[in-house]
Amino acid sequence: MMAFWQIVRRDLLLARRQGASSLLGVAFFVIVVSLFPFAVGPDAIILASIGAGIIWVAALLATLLSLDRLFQADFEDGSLDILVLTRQPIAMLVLAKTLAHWLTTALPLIIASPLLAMFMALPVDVFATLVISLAVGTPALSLIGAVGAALTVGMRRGGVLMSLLVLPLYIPVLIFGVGAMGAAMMGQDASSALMLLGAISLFALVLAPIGAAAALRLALE
Amino acid sequence: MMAMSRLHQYANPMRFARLSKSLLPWVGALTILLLGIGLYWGLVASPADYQQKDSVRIMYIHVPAAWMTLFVYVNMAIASAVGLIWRHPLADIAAKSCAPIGAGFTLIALVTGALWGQPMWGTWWEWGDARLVSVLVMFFLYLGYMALWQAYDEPTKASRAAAILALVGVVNVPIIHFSVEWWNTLHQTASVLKIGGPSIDASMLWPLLIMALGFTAYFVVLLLWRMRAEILARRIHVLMMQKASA
Amino acid sequence: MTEFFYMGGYGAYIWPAYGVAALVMIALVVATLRSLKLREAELAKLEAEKEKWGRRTDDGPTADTPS
Amino acid sequence: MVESVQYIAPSAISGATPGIAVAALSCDRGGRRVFSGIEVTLSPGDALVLRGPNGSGKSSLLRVLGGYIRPAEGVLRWNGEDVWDDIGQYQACVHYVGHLDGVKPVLTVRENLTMWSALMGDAMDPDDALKHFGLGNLADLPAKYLSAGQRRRLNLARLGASQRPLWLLDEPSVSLDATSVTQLEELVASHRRTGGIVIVATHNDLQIDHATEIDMGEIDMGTLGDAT
Repeated sequence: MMAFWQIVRRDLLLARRQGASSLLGVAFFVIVVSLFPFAVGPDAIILASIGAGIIWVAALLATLLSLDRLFQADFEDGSLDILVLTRQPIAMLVLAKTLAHWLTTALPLIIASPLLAMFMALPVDVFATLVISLAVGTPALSLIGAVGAALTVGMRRGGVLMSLLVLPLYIPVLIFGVGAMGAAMMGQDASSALMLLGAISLFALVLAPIGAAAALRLALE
Repeated sequence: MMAMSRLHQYANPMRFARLSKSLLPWVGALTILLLGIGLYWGLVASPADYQQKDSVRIMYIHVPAAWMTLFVYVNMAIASAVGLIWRHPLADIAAKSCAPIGAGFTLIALVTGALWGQPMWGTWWEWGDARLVSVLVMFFLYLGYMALWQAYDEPTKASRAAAILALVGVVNVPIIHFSVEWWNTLHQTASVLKIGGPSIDASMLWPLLIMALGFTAYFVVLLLWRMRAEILARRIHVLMMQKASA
Repeated sequence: MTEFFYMGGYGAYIWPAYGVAALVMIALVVATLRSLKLREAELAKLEAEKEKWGRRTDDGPTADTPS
Repeated sequence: MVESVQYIAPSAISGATPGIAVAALSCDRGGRRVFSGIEVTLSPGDALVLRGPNGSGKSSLLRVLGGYIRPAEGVLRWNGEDVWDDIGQYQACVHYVGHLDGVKPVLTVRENLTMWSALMGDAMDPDDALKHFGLGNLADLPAKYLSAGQRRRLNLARLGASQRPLWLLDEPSVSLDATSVTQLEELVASHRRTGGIVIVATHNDLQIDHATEIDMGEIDMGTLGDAT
């Protein structure tokens, strides 16, 4: 368990030293969402009706974009070879790195999401549901993405392949995330969709590290 | 021999350091004076607008901040051009130092715009206001510029890449503004009250101008500080390289 | 005085607007001055050390090629 | 194979003999058999030197020995146990130095070292290890300023702080100057004195006393093509 937190601390320190580069994901998230009003027009009613879906799709893409580097940097400089030797199952290594990654990339997305809800003219009373749905759903995005990142680590153009592998797996998260928002917009109870979203995240928490660990072993051969 | 050329390179920045040191107290005092007068005039002495009532007081920071967004960007682009053409290290340093200040003013313009928009339009954000939307685009340009600087390790290479981006940006800014306005007329929503308003009374113009001057003086102070910090960073960079190979 | 802070009902918008502006501007000043101080200290340390490494050459292996 | 290879009958490897034992080991990469029939036993204090030209399978053998690659045939035993029964436990005994140094440019030299020793469970003073490789005065410098040789020395300082019994070194002397090579040799010797095992691949003259040697260039490739 010690080694687990040491890896989390290491990755957080590296992210902090790299400075703005870990905030590129959230900048991407904001820009992509703000492109939509230019495309569909500034009509608040139209924006509000598509807003939740667009914010969720943008969150999916932003997560995917940043996950590309999850194992790649450590693979390229040889750190991954040694990380494998650090007295803990590789699945725990994956979990630690994914946690650090979630903290540095998904958390900023969640924090920025009310701003985007404002851009998309969503009613203020659904902001809380948006934040909660992202908080419950993004762990699943990071964990599933970690499997994709582990499968494509060390490949040239791995990022494009990774999106092909991972985006279909993101569909359930998208459905329940937007579902929760839809319920909230209609003034209904969003908790059943949020519960299902949480179930997906828990499921991914159990299975994804094992899958990613197997994929990493393969990549290091 | 290497040290000689380095010395030569830093002769200029050293003169700059002396100049900035003697300049700073004056500009600093001017900043405090102007912002003090501007705040008093804007918040207390100026009348409330007959239409917007007291909410018009947000204008005294929103509008100067929006001006500064453009002004700082133009400065950054000029410095970039000088750095690119004459390979002047101080110009590169100035361009780099502009970006966070400009981004700060942009952030102020955006947030105050939202806080002004809520009582005026009943919404925090209104895509119908072309100027506000353009400021948002400027914010993205600043972020991209700063991210590009971060992405390079070597300052000389970073400065050239960033300068190219700044110049491409400055050519694009009018086009962006024009296209946003055109897009707006396409989707003309019912009577959007434009922030600022077309004509302005002298009792409001004066505090506005004084605040704008205060912001400019603040910009100069910060620019001088940031440039000095950047010069130090480059000396540290050189010394660390020497230390590693000593 | 309360009248002044009330701002004809717009105080809830005006004060946050001025507050955010002050916050951003002060934060920029603080961040800038802090990095200036940190770098001055760092530079002073390096300059002081430079005296040493100029003279000292027998401190372990150093003759490899820079990358 | 060269004379110096210790031949051990497979029956003799069973039992809880301390050390590493390899029997009839072969490895396939990209559908091609890289080597086969490697037999070697090393007890605490022993060293094995792998020689041979590039592409002769030195690195592949080291990665098989490190538990990164599952051997196509044969058994790899550590203290008598087949390592693939619990690969994690085995890898916790290994320190591996590959071609890449695993140095993070944004961390300082000391941070790089302490971070790894914490992760690897080493309890050594990082500054001692840095001083041993002449990096003592660079400890506070960000690692991005290091030359290739200095980065390699940082990597080896990590080795110096390591308390793991089995060291696998893949061309450790690349881009090192003569002084550092001597220091590396001293490090290897002292590790062996305290009961460690060192396996090193090298194609230049790293001086390792009383070492078993395998010349990978001369390994019989009779089974070539079997894998495809």
